[in-house]
Amino acid sequence: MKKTQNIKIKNLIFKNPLILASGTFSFGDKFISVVNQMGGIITKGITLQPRPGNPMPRIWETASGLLNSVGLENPGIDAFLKNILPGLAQLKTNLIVNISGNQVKDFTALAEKLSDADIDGIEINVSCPNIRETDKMLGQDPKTVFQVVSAVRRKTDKFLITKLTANFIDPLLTAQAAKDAGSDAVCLVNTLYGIALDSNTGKPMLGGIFGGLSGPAIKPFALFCVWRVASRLKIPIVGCGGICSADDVREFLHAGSSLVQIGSANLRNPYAGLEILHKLSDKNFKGGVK
Amino acid sequence: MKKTQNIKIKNLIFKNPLILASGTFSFGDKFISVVNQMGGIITKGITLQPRPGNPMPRIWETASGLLNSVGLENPGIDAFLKNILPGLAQLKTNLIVNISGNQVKDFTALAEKLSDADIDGIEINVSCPNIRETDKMLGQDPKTVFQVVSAVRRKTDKFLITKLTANFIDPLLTAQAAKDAGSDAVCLVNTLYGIALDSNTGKPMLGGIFGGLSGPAIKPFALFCVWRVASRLKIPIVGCGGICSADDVREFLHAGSSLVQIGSANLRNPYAGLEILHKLSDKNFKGGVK
Amino acid sequence: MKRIKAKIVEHKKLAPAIYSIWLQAGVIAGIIKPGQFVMLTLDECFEPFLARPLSVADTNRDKLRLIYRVVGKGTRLLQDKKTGESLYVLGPLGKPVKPVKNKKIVLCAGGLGIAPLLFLAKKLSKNNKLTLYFGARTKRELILLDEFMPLCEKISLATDDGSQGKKGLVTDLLIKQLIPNPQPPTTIIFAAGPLPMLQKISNFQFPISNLKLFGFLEERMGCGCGICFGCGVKKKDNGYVRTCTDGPVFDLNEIEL
Amino acid sequence: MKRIKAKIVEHKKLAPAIYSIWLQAGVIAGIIKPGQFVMLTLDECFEPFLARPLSVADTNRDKLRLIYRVVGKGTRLLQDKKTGESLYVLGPLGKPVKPVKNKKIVLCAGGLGIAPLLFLAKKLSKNNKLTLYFGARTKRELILLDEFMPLCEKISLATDDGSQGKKGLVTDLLIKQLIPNPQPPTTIIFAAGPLPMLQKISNFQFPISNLKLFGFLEERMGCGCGICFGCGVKKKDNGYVRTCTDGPVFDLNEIEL
Ligand SMILES: Cc1cc2nc3c(=O)[nH]c(=O)nc-3n(C[C@H](O)[C@H](O)[C@H](O)COP(=O)(O)OP(=O)(O)OC[C@H]3O[C@@H](n4cnc5c(N)ncnc54)[C@H](O)[C@@H]3O)c2cc1C
Ligand SMILES: Cc1cc2nc3c(=O)[nH]c(=O)nc-3n(C[C@H](O)[C@H](O)[C@H](O)COP(=O)(O)OP(=O)(O)OC[C@H]3O[C@@H](n4cnc5c(N)ncnc54)[C@H](O)[C@@H]3O)c2cc1C
Ligand SMILES: Cc1cc2nc3c(=O)[nH]c(=O)nc-3n(C[C@H](O)[C@H](O)[C@H](O)COP(=O)(O)O)c2cc1C
Ligand SMILES: Cc1cc2nc3c(=O)[nH]c(=O)nc-3n(C[C@H](O)[C@H](O)[C@H](O)COP(=O)(O)O)c2cc1C
Ligand code: FES
Ligand code: FES
Repeated sequence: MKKTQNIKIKNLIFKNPLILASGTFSFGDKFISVVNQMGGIITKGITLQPRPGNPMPRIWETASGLLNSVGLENPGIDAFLKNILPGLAQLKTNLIVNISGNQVKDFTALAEKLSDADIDGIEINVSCPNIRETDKMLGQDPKTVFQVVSAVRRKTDKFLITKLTANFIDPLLTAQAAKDAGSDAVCLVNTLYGIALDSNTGKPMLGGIFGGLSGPAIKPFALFCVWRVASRLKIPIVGCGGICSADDVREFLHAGSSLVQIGSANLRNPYAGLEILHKLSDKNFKGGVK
Repeated sequence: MKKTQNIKIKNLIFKNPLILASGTFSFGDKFISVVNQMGGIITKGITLQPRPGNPMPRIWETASGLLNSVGLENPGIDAFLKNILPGLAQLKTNLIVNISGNQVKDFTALAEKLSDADIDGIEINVSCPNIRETDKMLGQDPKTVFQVVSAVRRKTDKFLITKLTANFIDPLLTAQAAKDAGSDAVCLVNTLYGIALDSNTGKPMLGGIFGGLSGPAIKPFALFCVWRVASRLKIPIVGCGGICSADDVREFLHAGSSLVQIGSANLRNPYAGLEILHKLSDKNFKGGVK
Repeated sequence: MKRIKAKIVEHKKLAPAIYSIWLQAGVIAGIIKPGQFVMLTLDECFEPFLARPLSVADTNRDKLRLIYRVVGKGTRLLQDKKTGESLYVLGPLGKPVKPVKNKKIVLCAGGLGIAPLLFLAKKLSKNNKLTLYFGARTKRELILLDEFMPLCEKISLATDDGSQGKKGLVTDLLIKQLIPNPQPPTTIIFAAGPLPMLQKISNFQFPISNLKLFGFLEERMGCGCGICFGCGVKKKDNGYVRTCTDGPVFDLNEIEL
Repeated sequence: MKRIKAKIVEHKKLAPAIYSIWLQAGVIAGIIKPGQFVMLTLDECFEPFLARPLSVADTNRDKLRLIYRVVGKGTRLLQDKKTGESLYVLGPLGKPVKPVKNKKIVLCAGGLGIAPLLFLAKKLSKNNKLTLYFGARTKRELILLDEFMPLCEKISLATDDGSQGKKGLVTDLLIKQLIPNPQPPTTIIFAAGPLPMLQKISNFQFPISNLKLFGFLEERMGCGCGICFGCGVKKKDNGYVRTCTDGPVFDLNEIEL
C-alpha cells in the first residue's frame, strides 16, 4: 500500500482521510489495530447524563441500508471521562468525542468537561434522530446551530466538527451557521429519518418507533449535500453517508470533502475501514466536481 | 384475487389504492392492460412549453435505487391535449395529469387549459428536482406551495393532488399549506436530491449533473414522511417512495396513506403494479400506526 | 477475532428448510467454543446489507459447522450457496460457556436451538451427565438425534403435532418430567430456542436448590462484535448488556426477557 | 410484449469474460426479430435494481440466445447463473430491422456488437449478399466466426493487438477495403459496437450512392420499454427519440451520436 497523504485542518493532522463514524465503532476501545490505522475515530455520542438507550429492536435492516434507534446509549460524560477515556490514551490516531444534548446548556457543560481532556477534537452532534426530548432536532434550525456551536467554542480551543442533518433543512444554512460560530469543519450528513412498520399489524419495527436511515441507500443524497455545500461555502467538510468502498471515498473527496466518515460499513464488517484504506491509492485529489 | 375495496376521496373513486407514479409510466399510453387495472395513472409531468429534457445519461443506478435527471421531457400542454389525450379517452381508470412549472403563473395557465379536459384529476408537482430554472424548488417554501395550489384551485374543480418534496423542508408545513389552499390530497414524497460522480475523474454521471433519488433505498424515509404528516394533519395522503411489493403498500396504508403510487418499480418491471395488485388481499386497513 | 473467506466443504439438507453447512474456517474453527457464534456476510452486494449471526453447531479442526433454518433473505442466499463457494465469516464472537464438571446438565432445545446445544453437548458430555429435552414443530424437524444419542443419558422429545414424542411444548415436558424427580443441587439447565420458550423457563420457579439457568439469546444484531450498541438486553438490575459481547448465553436470573 | 420466467438451458464461455446463454423463453423467442432486445431481471433482490438490456443473438423455436460480456454487477450475476436456474425476460423490445431483399449487406461489428449481427445475418443471408467486418481486442474475442462463415461471402478481421487479422480498428479496415471497390447502390451497412466506432462510421462520407447506414445503439436504459423517458437519443432535426422504442437500431443519418 502506498502511503496516503496527510490532511491538515487547522492544527490537526489526519494521516489519511478515513474516520470511523460515531456510533459505529464503540468508543474506539474495540478493534484497536483497525482504529490505529485510521485517520481518526469518533466515539459513540456522549451526553451529560447517562442514557440507557432505546428498547429493542434497535436496528432494522432496509434495502441497502439500515435504520437505527440505539437512542444514544452511553454512560454519561463523567463515567466516560473516568472509566473509558483513560483506556484510550494509547490510541495512535485522532480521538474525537461526539457530544449530544437537548439544549444549548447541555453542550456548554459537555464542552467544559472535555476542554482539558486528552482528546483531539469534539464532534457536536446536533442531528441525532434519536434525541426525542425536543420536538425538533437542534440542527434543524440555523439559529440554534449557531448558539450551540458558539457555546462550545467559548469553552474550548479543541478542534470542532459540527455534525449536521439534512432532514427538512438545507445543510447549506446550518453549515453557514456552524462556520460563523467558529466550527473548524462540518460533517455532512447524519442519518435521514426513517421508519419501518410490520406490514400485517402496522406496529413499528424499531423499539424507538422511528430512527435514522444510513448505509449505501443514502449515499447519493449525502454526496449531494456535500457537493452543494462545498460548491457554495468555504469550510472543511467531513463527508459521511453510505461510504463502503475506496471508490465511494473518492466520490466524496471529488465532491468537496476533506475527510470522510465510515459508519454503517463497520457494522457489516468491522475491518471495512482497513480494507478501504488498503484500496485507497495515493492519488492527489482536488476538490470540486470536474 | 379478491376484489380490493373502493377508495373514495372527494368525488373520485379509486378501484384500488394503486396508482402508477408520474414519469414512470409514460402518459398512460403504454401497457394499457396494466393501466386499466390500477386505481389510477398519473402522466409524465407536463409543462406549459415543450421541454426536450436533459442530456444523457438520464438514469443512474444506485444501491437499491436510481437517480434520474430526465428533466421533464414532454411535448408541452398544447401538444399533450391535442395529440396524446385523445388516445387516452378509453382508459378504464382515473387519469391524472401531472403538471410542473417554474412559477405560479405557469400553473395557472396549465390548470386553465386542463379545466375542461377529459381527465379525472391534476397532480401539482412542486417538487421536481429537475426544474433548474429556479434556485429552489417551489415546494421548498410553504408560502409558494399555498400560492401555486390556490392558483390552480381557482381555475378548476378537478380533483387535486399536491405532490410534495421532503428535500430540506418539513413536508408537514407544505402539506398544511396545500390543504389550506384547497388541495384534495397530498402526495408524499417526490424524489430526494442525489448525485453520483465518476470516482476517477469526478465527473457527474448524469447529464443533468444531479437528479432525483427513488426506489427502495428511500422507502423508510418516504414512509416516515407519510407517518409524520398523517399523525398530525387531516388530509388524504398518497404515499410514494420505493414501493415494490404488496407488503410495501400495506406499510404505507398503515402509516396513514389512503392511496399509494408505484414509481421506480415500474422501470424494473412494467408489470409490477399488476403483480402487486394480485398479491394485495382485501384486508380492511385502518390508518395509523398501531 | 478474525474475518476470513471460508469455503463451503459440505452443505446438506437435514429437514425441509433446515440445512447443515461445514465451512473451512481456519483459525476461527480452531478456537471457537460452545456458546459462541459467527457473523456471515453472504455476498459482495448490499442486499442484505448486514451480516447474519449463526451459532456454531460443531467444529472439526479447521472446519466449522452451522445449522440453520431458511427464514428470510439472508438464509435464502445461504441456501443457494454451493459446495466450493465461499462466504465471509467473522468470529469467534460472544462469550464461551464456562466449562463445568460433575454436573447434571439439562439441555432444553426448541427448534433450531438444538444447533448450539450440539456443540455444547459434545464439550460437556465427557465430564457431566446430560439430559436432552427437544421440541420441534414436527417429527422431521427433530434433527441431529443420532448425534445426541451417544452424548446423553436420556432424551425426551416433543412435537407440536404429536408426530413424534409428546404432543405439545417442550417446556411443559421439561417441567413435567424434571420436577417430580428431585434433581441434584448441581443441576444446570441450558435452554436454547424461541423467546417464548426462554421466557417460560425463566419465569418458572424450579424447586431445585442452586439451580443455574442459562439461556441462548437470539436478539437481532447489527455488528455482532460490540461496536454498534444495537443488541442490548435489559438487565434485571437496570441498564442494558450486549447480547453479542456479554452473551449470547446469559444467566436467565440476571436479565429481563 | 411479455415478461416471463425463463430457464437457462445452456450457458457457456466463448472467450474470457464472454458468455453465450440459451434461455427457454417461450413466446418471446418465437416472435422476436433481429434488431430487437430483451431486458433481464436477474434476481429478486434489489441490487441491481434495474433490469439489463441484451440483444438477441439467435433464436431456435422457444429458445433465445444471448451473448454478453461481463462488465459489472448485473453481468456478473448473470455469469453466476447455472443451467436449470431461471431469470426474468421482458421482450421483445425495440423495433425490428426491416427485412430487405437483394441488397449488398455490410456488417460491421466491434466487440460484442457481433451478437445482434449474428441474428441479423441469419435472417438476411437467404436473400442478400453479406460481408462481415469484425474487430475485437484480441484473437480470442473474435467469437462466432464459424457461425458467420456459412452466412457471409467475405469476412475481414481486425484486432487491437494484431493477434489475428489486421492490427488496428475495424472501422479503418472497413473504410480501406470498402471504398476502393465501388459498391452497388443497394448497399446497406449495419454497424454494432462501441460508441466511438459508430461515431466514426457515422461521420465518414462513404462515396456510395443511396447508402443506408444503420447503427445498433446501446444507450443506458431505465425501463427498456418506453415508459421512463430515460434513453433519449438526440435527433439531428432537434428533440429526442427513445433508444428503446424508436431504436435501438437507427438510421445514423437521422441521429446525433
Ligand atoms: C447469536 C445468534 C445465534 C443464532 N444462531 C442461529 C442458528 O444457529 N441457526 C439459525 O437458524 N438461526 C440462528 N440465529 C437466528 C438467525 O440469525 C436468523 O434467523 C437470521 O439472521 C435470519 O436472517 P434472514 O436474512 O434469513 O432473515 P430476515 O429476512 O432478516 O428476517 C426473516 C424473519 O426472521 C426474523 N428475524 C431475523 N433475525 C432475527 C433475530 N436475530 N431474532 C429474531 N428474529 C429474527 C425477522 O423478523 C423476520 O421475520 C441466531 C441469532 C443470533 C443472534
Ligand atoms: C439495446 C442494448 C443491447 C445490448 N446488447 C448487449 C449484448 O448483446 N451483449 C452485451 O454484452 N451487452 C449488451 N448491451 C450492454 C449491456 O446492457 C451492458 O453491458 C450491461 O447492462 C451492463 O450491466 P452490468 O450490471 O454488468 O454493468 P454495470 O455495473 O451497470 O456497469 C459496468 C460498466 O458498464 C457501463 N455500462 C453499463 N451499461 C451500459 C450501457 N447501456 N451503455 C454503456 N455503458 C454501460 C457502466 O458505465 C460501467 O462502466 C446492450 C445494451 C443495450 C442498451
Ligand atoms: C448504529 C448507529 C449508531 C449511531 N450513533 C450515532 C451517534 O451516537 N452519534 C452520531 O453523531 N451519529 C451516530 N450515527 C450516525 C453515523 O455516525 C453516520 O453519520 C450515519 O450512519 C451515516 O453514515 P453511514 O451511512 O456511513 O452509516 C449512528 C449510526 C448508526 C448506524
Ligand atoms: C424516471 C423517473 C421520472 C420521473 N418523472 C416525474 C415527473 O415527471 N413528475 C413527477 O411528479 N415525478 C416524477 N418522478 C417521481 C416519481 O413519480 C416518484 O414520486 C418517485 O420516483 C418516488 O417513488 P418511487 O421510489 O416509487 O420511484 C419520476 C421518477 C422517475 C424514476
Ligand atoms: S450487535 Fe452491535 S453491539 Fe451487539
Ligand atoms: S429506457 Fe425507459 S423509455 Fe427507454
